[in-house]
Amino acid sequence: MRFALSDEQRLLAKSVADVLRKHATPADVRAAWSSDVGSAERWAQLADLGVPAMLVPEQHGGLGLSELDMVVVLEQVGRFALPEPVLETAMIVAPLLAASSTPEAAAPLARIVAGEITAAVLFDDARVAANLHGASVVVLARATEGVQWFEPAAGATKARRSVDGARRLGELCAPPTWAPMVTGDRAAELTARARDRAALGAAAELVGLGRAMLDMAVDYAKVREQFGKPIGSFQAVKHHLASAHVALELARPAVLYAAQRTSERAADASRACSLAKAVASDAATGAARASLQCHGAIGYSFEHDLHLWMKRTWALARAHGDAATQRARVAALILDHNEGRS
Amino acid sequence: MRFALSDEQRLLAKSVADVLRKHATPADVRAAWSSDVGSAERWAQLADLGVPAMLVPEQHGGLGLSELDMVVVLEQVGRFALPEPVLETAMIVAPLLAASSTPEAAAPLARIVAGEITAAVLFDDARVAANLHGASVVVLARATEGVQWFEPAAGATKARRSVDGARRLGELCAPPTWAPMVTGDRAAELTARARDRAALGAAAELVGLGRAMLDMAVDYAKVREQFGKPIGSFQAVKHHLASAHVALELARPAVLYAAQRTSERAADASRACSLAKAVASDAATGAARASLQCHGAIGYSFEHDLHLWMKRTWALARAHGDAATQRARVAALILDHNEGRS
Amino acid sequence: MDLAYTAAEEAFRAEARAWLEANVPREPWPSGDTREGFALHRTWEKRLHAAGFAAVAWPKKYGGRDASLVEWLMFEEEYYRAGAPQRIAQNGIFLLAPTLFEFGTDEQKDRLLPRMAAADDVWAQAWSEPGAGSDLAGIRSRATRDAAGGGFRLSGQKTWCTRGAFCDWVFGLFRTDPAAERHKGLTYFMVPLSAPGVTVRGVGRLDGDEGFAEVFFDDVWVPDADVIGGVHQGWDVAMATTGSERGLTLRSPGRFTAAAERLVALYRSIHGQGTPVDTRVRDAVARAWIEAEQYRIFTLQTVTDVRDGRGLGAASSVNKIFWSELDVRLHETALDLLGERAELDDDAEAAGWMKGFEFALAGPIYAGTNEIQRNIVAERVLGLPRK
Amino acid sequence: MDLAYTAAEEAFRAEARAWLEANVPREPWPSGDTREGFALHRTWEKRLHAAGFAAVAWPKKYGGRDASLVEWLMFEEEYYRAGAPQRIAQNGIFLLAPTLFEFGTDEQKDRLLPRMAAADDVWAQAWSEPGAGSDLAGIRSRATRDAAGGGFRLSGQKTWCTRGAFCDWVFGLFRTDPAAERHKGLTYFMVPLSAPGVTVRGVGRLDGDEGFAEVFFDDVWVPDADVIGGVHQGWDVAMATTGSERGLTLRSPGRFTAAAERLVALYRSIHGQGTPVDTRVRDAVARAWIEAEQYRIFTLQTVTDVRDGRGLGAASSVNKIFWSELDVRLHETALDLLGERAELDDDAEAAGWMKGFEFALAGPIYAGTNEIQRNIVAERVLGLPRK
Repeated sequence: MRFALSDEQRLLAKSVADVLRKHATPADVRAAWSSDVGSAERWAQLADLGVPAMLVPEQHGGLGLSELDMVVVLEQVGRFALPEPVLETAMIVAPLLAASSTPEAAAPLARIVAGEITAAVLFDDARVAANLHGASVVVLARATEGVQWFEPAAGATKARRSVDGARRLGELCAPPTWAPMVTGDRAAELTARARDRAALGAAAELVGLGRAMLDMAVDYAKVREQFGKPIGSFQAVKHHLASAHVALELARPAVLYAAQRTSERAADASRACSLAKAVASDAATGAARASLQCHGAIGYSFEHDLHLWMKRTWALARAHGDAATQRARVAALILDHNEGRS
Repeated sequence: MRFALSDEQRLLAKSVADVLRKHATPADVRAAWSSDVGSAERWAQLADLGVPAMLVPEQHGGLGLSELDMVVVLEQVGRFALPEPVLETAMIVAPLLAASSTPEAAAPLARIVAGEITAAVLFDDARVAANLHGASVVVLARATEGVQWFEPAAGATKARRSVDGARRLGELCAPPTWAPMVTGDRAAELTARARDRAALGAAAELVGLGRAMLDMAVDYAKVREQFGKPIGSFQAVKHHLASAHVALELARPAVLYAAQRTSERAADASRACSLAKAVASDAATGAARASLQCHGAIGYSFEHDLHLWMKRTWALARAHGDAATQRARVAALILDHNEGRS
Repeated sequence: MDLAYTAAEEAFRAEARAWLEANVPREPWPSGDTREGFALHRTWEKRLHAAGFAAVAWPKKYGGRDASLVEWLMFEEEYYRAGAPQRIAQNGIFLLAPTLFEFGTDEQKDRLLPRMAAADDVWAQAWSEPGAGSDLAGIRSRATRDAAGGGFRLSGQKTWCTRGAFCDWVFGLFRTDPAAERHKGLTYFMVPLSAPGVTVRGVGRLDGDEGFAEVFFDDVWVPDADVIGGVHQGWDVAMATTGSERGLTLRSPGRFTAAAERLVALYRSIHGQGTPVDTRVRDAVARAWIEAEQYRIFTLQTVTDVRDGRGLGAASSVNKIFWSELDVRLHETALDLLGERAELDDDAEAAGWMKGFEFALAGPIYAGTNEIQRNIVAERVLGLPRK
Repeated sequence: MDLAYTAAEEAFRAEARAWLEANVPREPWPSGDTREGFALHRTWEKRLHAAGFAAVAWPKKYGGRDASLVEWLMFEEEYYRAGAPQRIAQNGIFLLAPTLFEFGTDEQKDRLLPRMAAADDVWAQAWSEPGAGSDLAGIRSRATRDAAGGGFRLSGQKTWCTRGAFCDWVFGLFRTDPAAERHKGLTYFMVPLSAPGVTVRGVGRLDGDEGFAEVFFDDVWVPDADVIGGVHQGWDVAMATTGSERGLTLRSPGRFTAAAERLVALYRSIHGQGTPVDTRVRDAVARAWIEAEQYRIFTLQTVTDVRDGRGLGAASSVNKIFWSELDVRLHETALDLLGERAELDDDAEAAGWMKGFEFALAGPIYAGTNEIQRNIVAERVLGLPRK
């Protein structure tokens, strides 16, 4: 038993952070609020790091890395509030295409691996998803009906506006003719695993977002003075931030654990992913709240970076199953199916 | 519109408090933990004040007072953690017997009014209730089947032990032959109103209990020193106690409002009683928690009075519908029956 | 205890309800915290004024209708129930006006209140400064006696002035005695934003509106007539306004009871007949509704206390803590009901709740953070030691 | 990352499980915090010792079996899963022993640890005093050099010694330098309760047991051999023990995961097939279960950190805040499931949960209140200013 990231994983996190620190500054995130398309340069930089290819097996030209490696990257994506669709393209769609083992998947997969395109996914009867308007490949993953992917024609999708202006949502207005590439049990399995990865990836981003918001609040509380001393010396501020820290400290291992169990295809993997999303959603929204409260009116301002992180948090906390939905999944597994702890 | 107690009601509260301060000291409450029977003297003193007769109309020899007057008394009952069954006898059973308008009710009612006996009630299919073992008259109030009262024979009831040693619970082991004195719609109505009064009365006691526990904590926090100053000067302690105060300050008017609406037979009376019980239960358990935390290890000790109040609170918060049950009642009324605010 | 209203009060409610039904715009307006929305909302203020509803509790001669406190609560209840527009005049009518009634001269009241009621002048607060916050004691903006006499010269910077970029006047504190410590040596000024030397800069905020402003004062001349209360007495005057801001007047229960009813409607629209009973969601909705109702009931008691001449004092902190936190929970519950829809900024219903949530998040911060309010409750109500 | 256990570890778990299955009493015992229960629990400690399970992580020569940290966690998990009796030896084995391993002399370890493992000596803590609390700095009990040499004379009073009325020895701090301030000038002593001059008085407590004691020291002679660490060095020594109390060792996740499984069983027994789905209750149960599982996972990380030689330091406060608060919520959820039954002291299942709740309520208080733990997290982990 060894519960720690490897040296390679720490290095990976650092490499990603180094790139994002330079190319995904708060000003860049803010710029994404007034841009209809993603940054091609940033996506190319992520592709240089191999990010879109991480979960693609080597026989498909990918890097053959694990969900744990991916989660290490997504935590940094959250930390810098990166607007690019890493979760959708690299975490959800690329491994789904690879696992489909169909000839039709080869072409879009190769383009994703090459960093040429990004992807989006619609689960079951959803119509709205991140990166849907603008993605070159869209996957319709329906547990009971099958899995299909297609290149959306012009006009097939339209943009939707999120409270997080850097989050490019799209709606599918003209679905393609239904012609699934995968059906039956295999489709159910691919969909279930893709859903688990979606929840897990969002959880990892949320941990990164939460930590970044807490760091902002701590820095602010050290310098901002009231009643003649730094507000960070008041017990109320200390306790708000300490509570946020505790929640994040307990959420992060849950995310790493779920990633490892997922990569092992362990029996409790799906439950662990739901658990991770539930606790990461709560920890990150709690950190947002504590950070805003400690920032006071300044955090409420559009000119302060906090709101960029906070709105991403609000969106991701609800995307791919909010905390209550994920707890209901855990409840079904522990209360109804008599699954013990692994 | 005038939302305030009358001078008479303030005087009534004071009279009850004066008696209880003398005859229901913490030592007296503690003594009730090791006694199988209630204090006849204390009951006589309450009868001298007219407490058992308060909700009995004058034509039945009672005082013809209102539920609001009764709630004023019950708040003091809670404040002093009085072990006697004022709630069961004076708030629930006496007015139920009076309202039944049956000749069979006259005798037990007269004895209650005279302060000779105490009473207990079992709603619907309940078997365990406060004061059941030892009460001279027991009411079975069943909404769909009818209302019946009887004098339990020896052996018909047995004592049950509560976490609050001063709370004498009993179980009905040998129910009498079912022969309801009131049936049909009238029984449903009597039962519903008795249940509302039960919830309301418990809520009033809880507000008194909560205030007493908060007062203890405030007194302690002023004198107990740590790190060289009174613990009440630490912001964490201040905020715990301030939050408890806010909850109690908002719960008390809800109780008074429900009492007044009940006395007016207003359309929203039943909902107001549920609301009052929900918020008073939460406010009192919150005050218990805050008080214990601020007392530290000393509050954990049997030698400290706090535990007498805390355990009564835990019991009453769950009796007659806990906060969640009462909120579910409110939910049914506002979400399903389309009842607007009055 | 008497929960009934008089016939006159009920008649007043009926009149207000009828007028609002006939006049409240059917379609939602753009936020009054944007430039175009502000202009539109000023026309609404003028319609309210024409009907005598701009400031119902004020004396008739200033543009009110001498309504009682109960009638004022009724009006607020009807106003929010009707979904009527945001009150851009609120800083003046609900914050400055109570201060003027208590500390203003007759000349000031006669000159300022009628124009305020008519929305000829719309007022902004100028409390915060870059280095000051909830305690206001760190105020560094200065006012010095004008050498020529008859007025002061103001210099410094104020921040977070709500809708300050579109308003006509601001009110706030300036330091008149630089040697005095913290809360002493401050004076309460009113300043037209058109005065020479005033620069206003709009700042965007969390909910996307640009209704915050920074206001810079560069040697701005203000006559003695625009000081409220005495020179160096600004702290006491401001406390009255702050008390008012977090007390009864700014947050009438109607705002929350109306939101609770909208929450019930949202629940019904999502959990219609035939959907399985979701007790978790029902519990959250009931809790939010109950808290709004609790605040309504609590306010009946507060109104009685005020009418009996028992001032609120530190108890107004209890008020502020409760409504600000219930408002956050209420909106959170709505967003939870909406689920993934909650983030959709182009879904009018969802966006309305999200904006409301963002606005609610300011509640525990502004008008003295809830941390400070809890200190006040602990120290002044419960009697715990300050240090 | 490697979540698998070695074959040796799995074999150890199997052995522990088998032994516990064969030996754990079927019927619940009276609480070890009562006099008769304590005696019974001492026999259990002796059986554990005979089987080599009294202190699995200790060296064999002291009565342990050199188990690794992972094996220790496994043992705890199995122990609580089996519903095995309360460990009355825990103050010695989990609190004092780590201190002795770090600061004790070989003579002390050889003399005290084997008797501790065998439950020949059962130990109580003597930390609190009437005027001292979480910070221990207010300690006024004194120890003065015995004029005859070779020892000290102790005077003063200690309170809230868990099971102190039934134990054989206590350990705690006494002030050896009265002129030194607060945390300085304290020395760590071990004292047999049979020593002349010691008076022990039992005190009842919230959960009805009388397992608290006040201990009075009246000129009690203690030899130099019963000082741990140097004279006046007691604070540093005590910090190691306090860290241990709130750190990894005292609260292994097995305790909470076992309680969470019992909660699941309680839910199933109440909400059987055919009852309507109650999502509110299911959400609360899932939340409690999730928190226990989170703590289990978190501890895997902690164990790895410890094994890699990264001490916990202030991070152990994170640990303590989390487990103490999850324990309260978990038991609250069980009591909510029980509803009116929760108060029944003669309903074994209900009373068990209620006792567990009362015990859990002590969690946020003892071993340094959670208020102090949050200060530690804020100051030492997040780097916020002390003053």
